Amino acid sequence: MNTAIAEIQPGKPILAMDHISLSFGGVKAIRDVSFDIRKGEIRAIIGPNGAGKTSLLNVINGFYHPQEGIINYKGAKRNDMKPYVAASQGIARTFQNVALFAGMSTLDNIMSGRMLKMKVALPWHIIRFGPAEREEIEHREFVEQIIDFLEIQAIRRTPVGRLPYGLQKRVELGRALAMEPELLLLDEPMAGMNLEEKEDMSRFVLDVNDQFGTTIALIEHDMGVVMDISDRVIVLDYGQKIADGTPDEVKNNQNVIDAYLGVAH
Amino acid sequence: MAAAGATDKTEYDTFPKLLLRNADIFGDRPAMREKDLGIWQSWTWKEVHEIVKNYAHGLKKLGLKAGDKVAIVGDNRPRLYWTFAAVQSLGATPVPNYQDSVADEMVFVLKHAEVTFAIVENQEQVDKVLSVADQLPKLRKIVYDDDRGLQDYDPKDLHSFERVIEIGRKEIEKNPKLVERWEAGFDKYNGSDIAVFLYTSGTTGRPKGVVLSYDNILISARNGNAFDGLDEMEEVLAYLPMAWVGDHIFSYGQSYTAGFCVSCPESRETINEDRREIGPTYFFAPPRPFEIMLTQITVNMEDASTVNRWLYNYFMDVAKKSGEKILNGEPVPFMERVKYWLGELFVYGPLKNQMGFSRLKVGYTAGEAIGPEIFSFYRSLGLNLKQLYGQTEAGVYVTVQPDGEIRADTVGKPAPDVEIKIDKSGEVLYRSPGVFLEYYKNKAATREAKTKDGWVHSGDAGFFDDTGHLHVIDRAKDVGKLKDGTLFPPKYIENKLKFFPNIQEAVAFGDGRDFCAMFINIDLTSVSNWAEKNNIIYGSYQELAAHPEVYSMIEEHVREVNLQLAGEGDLAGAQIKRFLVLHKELDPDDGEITRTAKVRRGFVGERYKPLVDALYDPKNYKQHISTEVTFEDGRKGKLEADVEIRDVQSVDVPEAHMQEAAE
Amino acid sequence: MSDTTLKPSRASMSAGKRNWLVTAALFAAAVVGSLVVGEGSLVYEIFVSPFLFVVEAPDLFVQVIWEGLVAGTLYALLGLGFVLIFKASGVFNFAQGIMVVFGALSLVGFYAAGIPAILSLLLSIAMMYVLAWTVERVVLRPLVNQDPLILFMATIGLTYFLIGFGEFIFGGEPKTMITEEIGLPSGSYSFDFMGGFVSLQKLDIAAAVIAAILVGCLAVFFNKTKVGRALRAVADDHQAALSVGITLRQIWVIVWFAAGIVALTTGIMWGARSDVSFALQIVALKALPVIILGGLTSIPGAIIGGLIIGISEKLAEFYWGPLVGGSIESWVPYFIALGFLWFRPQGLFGEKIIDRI
Amino acid sequence: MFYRETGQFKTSYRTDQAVFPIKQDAIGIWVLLAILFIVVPLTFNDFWLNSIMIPTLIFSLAAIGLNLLLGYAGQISLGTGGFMGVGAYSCYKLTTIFPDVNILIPILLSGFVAAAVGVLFGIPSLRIKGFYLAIATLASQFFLVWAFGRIEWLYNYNPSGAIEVPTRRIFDIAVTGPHATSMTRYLIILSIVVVLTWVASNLVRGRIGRAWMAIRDMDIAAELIGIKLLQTKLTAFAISSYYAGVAGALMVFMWLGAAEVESFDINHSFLILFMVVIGGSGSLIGSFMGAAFIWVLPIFLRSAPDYIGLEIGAATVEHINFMVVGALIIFFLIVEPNGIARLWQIGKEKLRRWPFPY
Repeated sequence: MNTAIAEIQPGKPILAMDHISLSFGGVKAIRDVSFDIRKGEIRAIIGPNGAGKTSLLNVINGFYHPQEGIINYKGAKRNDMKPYVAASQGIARTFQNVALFAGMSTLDNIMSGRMLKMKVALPWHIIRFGPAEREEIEHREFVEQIIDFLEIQAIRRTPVGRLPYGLQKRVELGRALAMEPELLLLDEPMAGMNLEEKEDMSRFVLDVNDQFGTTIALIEHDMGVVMDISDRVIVLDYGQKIADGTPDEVKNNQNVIDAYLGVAH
Repeated sequence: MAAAGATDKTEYDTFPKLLLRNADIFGDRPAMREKDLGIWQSWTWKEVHEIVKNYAHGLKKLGLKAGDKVAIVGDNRPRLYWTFAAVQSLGATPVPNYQDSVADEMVFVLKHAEVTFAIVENQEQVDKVLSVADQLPKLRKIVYDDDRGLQDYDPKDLHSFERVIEIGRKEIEKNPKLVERWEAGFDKYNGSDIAVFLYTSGTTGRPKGVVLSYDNILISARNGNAFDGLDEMEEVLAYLPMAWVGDHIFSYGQSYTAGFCVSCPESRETINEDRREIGPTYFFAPPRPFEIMLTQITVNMEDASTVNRWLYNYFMDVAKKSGEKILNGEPVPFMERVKYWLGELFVYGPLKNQMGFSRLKVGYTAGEAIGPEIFSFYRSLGLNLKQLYGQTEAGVYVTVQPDGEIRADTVGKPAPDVEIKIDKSGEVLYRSPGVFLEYYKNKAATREAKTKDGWVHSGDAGFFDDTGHLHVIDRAKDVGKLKDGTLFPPKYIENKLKFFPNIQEAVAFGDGRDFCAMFINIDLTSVSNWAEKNNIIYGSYQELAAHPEVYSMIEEHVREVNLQLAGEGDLAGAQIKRFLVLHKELDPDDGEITRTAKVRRGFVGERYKPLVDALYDPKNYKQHISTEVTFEDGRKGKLEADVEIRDVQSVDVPEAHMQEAAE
Repeated sequence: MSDTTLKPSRASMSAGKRNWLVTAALFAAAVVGSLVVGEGSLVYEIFVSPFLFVVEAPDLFVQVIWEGLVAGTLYALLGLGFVLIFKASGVFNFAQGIMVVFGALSLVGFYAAGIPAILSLLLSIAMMYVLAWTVERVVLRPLVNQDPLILFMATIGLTYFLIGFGEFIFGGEPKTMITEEIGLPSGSYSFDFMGGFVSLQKLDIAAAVIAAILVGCLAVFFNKTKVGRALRAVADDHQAALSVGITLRQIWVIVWFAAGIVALTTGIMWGARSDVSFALQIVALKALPVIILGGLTSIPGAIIGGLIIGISEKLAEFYWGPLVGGSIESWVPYFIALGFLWFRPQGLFGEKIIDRI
Repeated sequence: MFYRETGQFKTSYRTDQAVFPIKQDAIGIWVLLAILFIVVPLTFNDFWLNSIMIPTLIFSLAAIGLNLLLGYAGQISLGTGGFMGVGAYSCYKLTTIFPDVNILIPILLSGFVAAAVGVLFGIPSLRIKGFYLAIATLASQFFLVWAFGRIEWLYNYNPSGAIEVPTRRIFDIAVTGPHATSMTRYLIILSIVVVLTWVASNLVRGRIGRAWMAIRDMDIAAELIGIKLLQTKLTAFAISSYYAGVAGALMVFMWLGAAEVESFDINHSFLILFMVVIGGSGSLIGSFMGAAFIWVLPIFLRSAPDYIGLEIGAATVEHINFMVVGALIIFFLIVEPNGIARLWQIGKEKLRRWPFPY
């Protein structure tokens, strides 16, 4: 189904949200939000708690379906895109509170990110030899590149359940990268990290962006980090967009300052 | 195959020639391995030859000419080892640098050696070199191994290894003749030509560029192979700094002469795991790693199950009793052998397995004196660990311990082809095929160190005992005298202290003073462990170091050393009267110790002058000190502390003798 | 809000609607079809004749409904036991069935040992308390915070143990419930009804009444008393429970005791209708479809579920069973439950299942 | 302690991903196979083969089946007994329809019928989770048992309502029915079990296994990395039921020789469930250990009184047996909720780290 979609040129919008509204029963989580994400940029989504940031990501990767508005992804209308489709269309995702497969090793977790790329059919897996094994190895090589990239060789075989939080976040990023996403959604990738870990993670995010040219949309609370690494920032408050622009523009925007008054960060 | 080393001396007298030979006779045997992407990527001699060929042509195309100097900076990576061969194949000279030296340390070497190319491991090193590029007018090109994070760099004079290889391949495709010409070029050089510059980290002053010829290295290497019967079947883990002569001989020289495979670890964190996987048959390390391993074993065994602890203690006693004897082939009662065999099954075998030494044929320790009990611990496990005494200027080997004549307190007998004499001042002089040509661009120093007839001043004081074994006491110039004229070998005394697991470093003062006094650095691992057991609470290294309990423990050690000294005739007068425990670890980043962990005594004395004075001020028992420290990320900061000073009453000689009698 | 997320109900509901339509359409089609196809055909047998039969013999229909109602009450009681425990301790108590048997057996046992009926009754209640206490001490406490599956397995283990234990003490052979002795009525009312007649066992009426009373008491207990509210609280928030000043352990003992009493009652009723044997323990599995139908955590759910299952299974058995050789009671309830679950995966009254990311 | 892993380094992913990457393990498994294939048949008597080895193997197979579903894909099922039944009955029908086909073929084919039924009853798993699903699977259990009893065609209208296994020969050696020696049957079962276990390990080590574990550990995340939930779950149900089916067929044809409805009732489902949980869910070795434990324990208990010369009535022994098994299960769940396999693994790690603590 990827074939149906036009290749987007860098700088052109890969995703456009047009007057999106989402509500659960009565609660309005997102109100008439419009913005776009350009191919190759790092786009930050910030805002006080409960501003609807996570809901927005959930809309983008098809976990929710907005009641109103149009989502245009890679030049096609994708309002009722199911998560599975979103994944196969190159949208990968990490989660605010890590959503790894606790029972599996670091290696297996990242391997599972290759799921969509693995095509060999069941019968071959029954007798592993041949295609199944070849495919396995081919993808193992790719995954090892990621492990190398994220510098987590030492924990390759460790069940992720036993890893400290910071490393789990890294593994989760690894799993997302394994999907070779065109659009990477990061939900508070640095939440609960110490300074050093944050620096590492920012480095990885930047490296991902300029080494693989991956488009990145991230939610982050640490303003310092956001201002440092993102190209454009959109600010949400109570489900509404109150500002959108370069870090500097946003920083000096009155609405933003008001919204953040009293919000501890 | 061990012969492969000795026989063809004349024929294959340079590395490029050896590479051809190996590709020919060991063609499909592994030459190099590296744990990368989760598995041990391997290259046969054929493949290495192929790569080096393209690599060399690539470098040539980029403008590398005979006589050029090429800096090599990075952890042990196959591609950096191949750089040696490639560079040498073009008649240029490789100049390896210590990978973790900071930019301004490095710049001296690069400038002094007038390097035109720098082949480095990764972004970190590239940045270092670029940061000082303006001081290096001759530097033309930088080649890097790992392209991580280097995409946005200006590519003009910056090339990835792959690209160089690619260029080389294209060149050869365009004109296959080049290869013949390249190989023909090898014959322009022979054993007497310059092979490499190795800069000595130098305990004092600026590093000196030791110029070694092919013969220096290859003959030493061959002698080494023959001496320990090494052949192409050996497994070796390359993890010591490439700039250090030891690694150059063991991982490069001996590998090329004997034809064995060298393996590079995946990362610094995984070295232990990697050593376990490879299971080296030939291993070399300064005492420190052995000390660390032993400490880890002790720590581990402390929280092991009662059964295992019992087994461990029981069988380690057995090993103490007969382990070394068995290894030295001395007669041992049958029952002892049985016990030892059981021990091998339950303890020694597993321990060796944990350390990755199950397959070890021979291991060496050098560079520093090793603690006797550490040394015999490994020996008693059945590991053929030996000491050797060597120097960069000697192409390593000066003395080695032959099998069956291993003792902790000597450095062994003169190595093959090495002559040794001791001059009246007690300094050790040697002469051998391994002896270096000169110090690069430093005639004066060369003249100082090397006599016209080829004898080299080792700068170490030592003596031969009646078994013909050499004892090295100390740096000759360091051996001083106390005011009252008693002989004062600081290093000798320091080492005696450092043999205690709780003491990491010790610095002795006393030359030209009334008595001997000590700075002491505690060993964090074992002391913190000791603290835990004696439930001593502490917040930081500084707190722990200053803790009275710790002081008392250290004082005990010092007293024991005094006891030993009292037993050693002249040295009895050099007993330690006062000591203090330093509030910070001596750190190469602060220039207090060298990269190879040798104390810069003079520098330390200067840096901590207030403390030294305090030591010799009998009324002073607490001295304030503030020192500037460099953090890992290069930032600087101040460290304040009040350091306690303690007296130790010395042992008078008769008592010592009684003690000995009692033992 | 930002970390817990409800799948937008819209999607599932619409799916639900669609399913309904399909079913309805099928049904209509079938009826039409049957009229076309006419007598004797399978379609006819399934979709027409049973309904005709209902019209022909309404009295039988009422009788069947009543039977279903009674069975339903017992199922409801069984279900109640499960729900009580699941709600308060998250344990899926497979042992509820054997507790029923155990209760009944001990009652009969005590009486057989020459203890007056009423005293025996009290003793058996005490017995249930001992059981509850022991279970908490020996099984639940060591397994606290374990995976639900583990706890479930533990209760199966408990079942095995109680079976062995019960047989060891009381012997394996069936016993008769001491119906009169504990003052349960016998005989039956029967009255004419639209040309036929319907007969209602007094015992069954009593059963229904007692069940009703029991449920009433529980309702009062849960809504009016402090402990009861704590029990309700503990289901969703342990802290809340503790704030009322009861420890989890006490709560567990209480719910298991309550479940024990329910089990005892069930045992008596059931024993009175057939007799007291370990076979009951298998019959008790019937409670499972009841509670998933009602929703594992809802008491009203258990009751209504019980009645639905009871009536529908009897109807199915009576009107459609013969078509396929009868005794379809054994599985029909599960399929009915499945049918409901398909549209409400959390059961009729269960709390909505929340997907967290 | 006897592990010497020094020098065992991997130069290819193939060797790195082997089932037994550690040399000692690989050797161990071959030794074990040698014992099972050679030593056991030569030394064990009929009682041991018939009442211990054969049933243990068969139940292990069923346990592996359930383990794939429960331990790997995280879908609870209480219907294993029923699926074993499907295997047995379909095998029975197949042999009646094709009397001359090599008996092994219908045995292996019957698994597919079970798989089909499994998929059918697996469909609810799309919408129903946890205990709700567990109970939903009971629907299959009860319906199937009912069907076995009511649909006479299934047991060839045999008045007794039971299915009896005809004698079938391979190369003139009786492999089923009264004339088949226990050794022949043991060897055949063992071979089948070994092969299917190998297959299972292949599955769980690859893409399929990871997909299963992904939905087990966190199904939403699984969906978001592009795993199709329904497809994956149904695959799990199908394969799991295949194993159960074959196990059922083997049980009737190679062990019991005849079977009635009761052989597949809910108690069997629970028995297998025990084997999985006690053995260790999510572990193939565990399935064997669990099966052995749950099956051998009662046998041991029954014979225990005689050993110590106690005179106890058969019935009483049975009751005590029940109590002990029940108690032991609880005890086990308390000491090691992750099952024997976990203990095994810990022990192994201890040996690897020896003499250091693990």
